[in-house]
Amino acid sequence: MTVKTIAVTVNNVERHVTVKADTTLLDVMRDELGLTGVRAGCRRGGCGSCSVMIDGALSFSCLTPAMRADGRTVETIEGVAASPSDLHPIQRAFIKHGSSQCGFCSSGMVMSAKALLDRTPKPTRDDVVEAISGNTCRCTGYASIVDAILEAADELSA
Amino acid sequence: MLAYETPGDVADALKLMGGAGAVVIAGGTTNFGDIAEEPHKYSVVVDITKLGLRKIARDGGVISIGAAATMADLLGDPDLATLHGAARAVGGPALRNAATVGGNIIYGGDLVAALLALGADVVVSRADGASTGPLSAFYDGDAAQPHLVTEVRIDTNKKGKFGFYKLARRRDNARSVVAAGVAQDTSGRVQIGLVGVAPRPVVVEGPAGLMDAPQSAAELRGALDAALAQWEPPTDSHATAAYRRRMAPVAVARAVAG
Amino acid sequence: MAKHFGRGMAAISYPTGMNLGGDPTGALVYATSSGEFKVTLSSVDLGQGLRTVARQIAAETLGVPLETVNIQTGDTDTGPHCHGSFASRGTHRMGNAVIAAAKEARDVMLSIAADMLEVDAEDLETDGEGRIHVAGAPDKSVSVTDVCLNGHFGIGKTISGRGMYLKEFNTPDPETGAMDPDDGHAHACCVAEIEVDDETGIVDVKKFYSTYEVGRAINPALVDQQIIGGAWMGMSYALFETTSPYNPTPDHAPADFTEYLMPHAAEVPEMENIVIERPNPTGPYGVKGVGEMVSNAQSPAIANAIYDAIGVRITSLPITPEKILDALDAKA
Amino acid sequence: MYRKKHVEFPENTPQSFHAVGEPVTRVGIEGNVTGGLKLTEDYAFNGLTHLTMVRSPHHHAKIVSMDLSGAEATPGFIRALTAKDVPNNIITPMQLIGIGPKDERIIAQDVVRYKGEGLAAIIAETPEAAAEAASKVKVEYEELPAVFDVEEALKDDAPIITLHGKNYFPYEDHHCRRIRFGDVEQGFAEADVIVEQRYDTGPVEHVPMEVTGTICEPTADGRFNVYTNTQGLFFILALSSYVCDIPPHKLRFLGGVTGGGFGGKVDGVTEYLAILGAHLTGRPVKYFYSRQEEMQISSTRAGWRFYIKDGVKNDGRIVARKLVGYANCGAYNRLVNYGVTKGAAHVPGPYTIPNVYADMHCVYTNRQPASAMRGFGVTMMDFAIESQMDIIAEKIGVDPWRLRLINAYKDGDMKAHRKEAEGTALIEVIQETAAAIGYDLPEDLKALKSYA
Repeated sequence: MTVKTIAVTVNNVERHVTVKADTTLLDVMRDELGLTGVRAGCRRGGCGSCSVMIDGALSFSCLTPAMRADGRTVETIEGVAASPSDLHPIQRAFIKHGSSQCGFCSSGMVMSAKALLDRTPKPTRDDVVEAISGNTCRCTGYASIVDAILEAADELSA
Repeated sequence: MLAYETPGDVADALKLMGGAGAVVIAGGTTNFGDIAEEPHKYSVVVDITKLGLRKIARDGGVISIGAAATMADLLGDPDLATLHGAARAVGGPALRNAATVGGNIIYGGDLVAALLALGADVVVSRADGASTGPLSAFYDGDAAQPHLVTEVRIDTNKKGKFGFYKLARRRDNARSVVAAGVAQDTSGRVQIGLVGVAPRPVVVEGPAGLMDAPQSAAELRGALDAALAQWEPPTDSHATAAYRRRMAPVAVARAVAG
Repeated sequence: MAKHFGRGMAAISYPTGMNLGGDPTGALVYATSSGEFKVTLSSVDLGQGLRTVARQIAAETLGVPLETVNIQTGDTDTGPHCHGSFASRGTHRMGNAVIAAAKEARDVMLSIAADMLEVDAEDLETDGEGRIHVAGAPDKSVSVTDVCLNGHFGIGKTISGRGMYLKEFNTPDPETGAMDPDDGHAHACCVAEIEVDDETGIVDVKKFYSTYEVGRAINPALVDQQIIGGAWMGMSYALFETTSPYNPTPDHAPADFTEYLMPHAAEVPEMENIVIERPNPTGPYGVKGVGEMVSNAQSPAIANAIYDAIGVRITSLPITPEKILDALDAKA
Repeated sequence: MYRKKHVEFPENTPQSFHAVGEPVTRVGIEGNVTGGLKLTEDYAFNGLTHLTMVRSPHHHAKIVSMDLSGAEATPGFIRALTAKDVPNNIITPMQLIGIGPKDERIIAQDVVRYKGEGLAAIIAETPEAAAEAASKVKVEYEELPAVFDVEEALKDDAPIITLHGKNYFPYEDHHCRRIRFGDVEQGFAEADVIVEQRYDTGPVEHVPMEVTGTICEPTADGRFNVYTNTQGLFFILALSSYVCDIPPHKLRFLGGVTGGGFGGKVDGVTEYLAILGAHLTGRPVKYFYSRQEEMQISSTRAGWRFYIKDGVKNDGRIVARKLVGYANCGAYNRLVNYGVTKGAAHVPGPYTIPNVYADMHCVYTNRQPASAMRGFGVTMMDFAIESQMDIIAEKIGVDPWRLRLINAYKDGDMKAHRKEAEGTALIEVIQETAAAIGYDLPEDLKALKSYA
C-alpha cells in the first residue's frame, strides 16, 4: 500500500492521519498534529531532539515509519506536563537548574529523562549520563541537565 | 509512489525483496532517514518486523535470538548477560529500543564482535530455503542474492570465559574505533571477534588460554597483526586505518582484562 | 599501558564587541495603560539569554518590578535596528540602548507622578516594587500603575523612551594596524587537569579550574551557564571537533552527528569556577561580553597539560589520539 | 554555581540594584521544556513549497551545461532558480559598510568553487518532490585543479579561484592585514632567546541544534514575511534587499528566538533564495538546510595556521613577536576578513610586547566557505599564543605562571594596535586561579596589580 489512514493515540487523544510509506512519525507530529515541540534536528537519529515514547518506549520519531504507529500510543513533550501550571518534576528541575539555553534539545532531553525515571526511580549519576547519551546539546555542557534529572529523581522517588 | 508492505511470512518477504527498488527495514535506525529524505530512490519498503522474528528461545542450552529482537530485548534478558556489554555499546537508549540483532549483523555493528567470538550460528533464508551456518561464514557469502537473516544462535553449553571491549573516541553512543569480543571455551580455545579492523567484521583465533593468562597489547600485537594482515581497516572521521590497526590488540587486551 | 596525569594553564583576554563599521543597536520602551512596560528590540536571543538580561536592565533603569517588563524582539516591522547577536556585543550594545530608552521613559513617568503628588520630579524615587515615592517620605507615593493609567486616561501623555547605542566606525590603518575595535576586555585564566592513556592516546579531562573577570554579571545564573557550556565546547575544540579530520585534505568530512565528533556528558569534567568583576565604564551597569571567551582558554590549557603529562607538544587542533601516539613515537 | 569573589578594583564602588545582578529565571525557559518554544520551522503556512539545491560534487569545476528538463518533468515541480534569476548574483556581506571586493555567487554561475556549491534551486510541492527533481538535473562539468591549503593557495602557480583574481582578500593595498609596532628586528637582536613555532587548527562546524533556515511568505499587499533564524535580522534584511532587488520596506524579517547560532547564522544564505523563490512563485517557500548541509555546506570556523617567532629575555620578558597568520576562508569570503582583523588586534594576546610585527592573511581555497564563529579570530590564536607561552617558559626555565604575570598587560599599556589598555584584569584572574589550585605564588607576583 502507498497511503494509509492510521489511528494513533497521541497524548491520550486518538488521532486519525493519512500517511505515506515514507512519512516519518516526526512529520506526523509536527505537520499533521502541530506538535512542534517534537523537533527535527537531524532526521537521522543522531541528536535525539525528536524523541517520543511509543507504547512507553523511548523512540526516535524521525526514524519511525508513520505506518508503524498505527494502533500505538505516543507521548510527546507536549503531553508531559499535567497542565501549564503543573509541570512535571523533570521540567521544574530543568527550569531551576537552567538546564536549557536555546531550548532545541530540551524536548528530547526531557523525554529521555522521563524514560529513565519511569523504569529506574533511583538512578546513579552514571545512569543519567547514559540515559541522555542519545541526545545532543550544544549549549549547556550537559552538567546542569544531569543535575536536574537527578534532582527530579529524588523528588519523584521521595 | 513508494509502497509500504508488511509481509507476514519469510517467503513473502523474500519475494518482495526480490523486486527492483525494494528496501528492507527492521528497526529503521540505519536507513529509514535516507528513505524518508529520498523516497524516489526506492519502490517498496519491506517492513520485516511482523515475521515473528522477535522471539528469544532456549533449547537445551542453545539460545536462539530472532533477528528482529532489539538491543533492548537482549538487555532485558538475564540469560543473555554475555551479550549485554556489546548490546549496551550500541547507540543510546532510544536507538537500542529500535535497533535489531539482524540489522547489527547486516551492517556489521559492535554486537557482531561478541557474536563472532562466541561462535554464533546464523540462520539465513533465501528463496531456495533456509540454511544455518557459522556467522563468520555469513560475511563471505553472496550479499547480492535476496536473503534474510532470521535468527542467530549461541550455544551456551560451550561454557567458558568471555570479555568485550569497545574502544571509541567518546564513551557513550559513538562509532567504534575497534570493538573486540574474546571468548575462551572449556578446552581453552580462544576466538576473537573484531569490528573496525577490516571492511567487515572478522574472527581470528587467539592464543590458547588467553583469558586465564592475559597478555598486554604489546604481547598480542605480533600475532594479531599477522592474522589481520590481509585486511585494510576503514578510515573515517574518527580514526585512520593505521590507528584502527594499532588499536586492535589494545581492544583485545582490554576485553580480556575485563 | 599507563595513564599519565598532567596539569596545564592558559590565560586570555577577549574583546567586548568588534566594531563592524559603525555598530548601532536601538531599543524602544513604552508603558501600557495598566503599568506594564514593553521593550521593543530586534536583537536575537540565541539561547544566551538576551531577553532575560534586557528585562533585568530595563526593570533596573525604570525602577519597576521585573515581572512588569516584557521584551518583544524579532520583528523588523516594530523593532528598531540591531546589527545582530555576535562578537560578544549583544548585552553591551542592547543593554546601553535599553538604558537610554528606559531613562527617557522613566523621566516621563516621574514627571507625571510629580504632577499627581504635587512635588518636583527630582525628589521622586522608585522602590522597584511598583511604587514611586518622595525621597525620604515613603508614605507620599503613587503606584506605577496609577501613573500609567493617568498618563493614558487622565492627561493623554505617552510614557516612552528611545535608545540607541553606537560604536562609531573606525578603520584600521593599513600600514600599522592602528585601530579601535572594541569596548573593553574580559579576562580568564584556566587550569586543566587531564590524564593521557599512552596506549590509546585518549585524553581524559578530569577537572577545570577557571577564574573569569566579566565586568559585571547582570545575571549570575546565565553567566554560570555560559561558563559551563563554554568549557565543554572549549574541551571539544581541543580534543574532538573538526569538519576536516585530515586537514588540509578535505576527505572524510563529517555529515552528521555520528561522524562529527563532540564529547558527551560522560566526558564532562569537574569544574570549579570563580568570577570576579571589574565594571566596564562603557558597559551597561559595567558589563563585559562573556559569551565567546568561555571557550577559548581550554584548548591551550589542555595542550599544556598534555605536555606536562607525557612530554609531547601537539601544535595542531584538534588533538586527536593519533596525533598523541605519533608524537610519542617520534619522541621515543 | 560559580564562586563570586570580591577583588579590589577602582571601579568597584558600592551600588545597590533590584534587578541587575540577580540570577533570575531565563525568559522563555518554560516553553523550552514543555515544547511550547516556537522556532522558525514551527510556523505553519498554507501552500508551503520546499526548496532544495542541486549541488556540485566537485571542489572546483567549470559548469559546461545544465539540463533541467528531468526536474521540470517531475510531479510536484514548481520552478527552478538558476544564476540568471538572481538580480544581484555577486555579493560580500561586508559590502553594507563599503568593504569589498564582492566575491560570492548566491547561485553558481559558470564555475563551482567548492564541493556542495549550489547550481540550481528546485522549488516543489513537497520536500520529497524537490529532492527527486533535484536528482534529475543533469550537469556536465569540466573539473579544474583545486587547492585546499592556505600556503599552497598563495603560491604563484596556484589555480586562481576567485572572481577578483587573487587568492587573498585585499586589505587596502596589501595582501594581508598588517600590524607594525615598534621595531621587531631590533627586539629580536636584543633578545636572549628566540622561540619559533608553527600552529595549525582545523575548521570547526557551529552545530546549532536548530539547522539554519528560512520560510518566506508573500503577503497580499506585495510584501514578504521572512521567518528566519538569523543572528542579525536587519543585517540580512539589507543584504537580501540587494541580492533580490526588492526594496527593504517590502521585507519584514521575523525571528529573534533561535535554536543556537554560535556565529553560524550570521551569513545570509537561505534567506536570499527563500525570498527570491517566494517572489517568483507567489507561494511561501521553505529553505532549510538538512543536517548534512549544515555540516558540509554551511559556513565553518576557518582553519588557521600561525607562525610565531618570539624574542625573549632570560628574565622572561617578551621583547618582540613576529606572527604570520593565515585564515582559510574557503571559496568565498563571508566575514573572515573581519575575523582576521580581529585577530590582528590580538597578536600579543593579553600581554604587553614592545615590538610586534604581524601579517595576517585571509586566504581563499576550494573549501566550504568559513565565517564567524564564537571567539571569531581569537579562539584559535589563543591556542597558539598560550601554547607558545609554555614553550617559552620551558625554554628559558621560568615558571609559566611567572612568565604570564610579568608580561601581563596593565592599565595604560599600549597594545600593538595602538589602543591604550584599560579595565585590565589579567593579573588578577591568574592570581585567583593560582589560589584556587593551591599554588602559592611568590610574594612579588602576589603583589602585582593591573592598575596603578
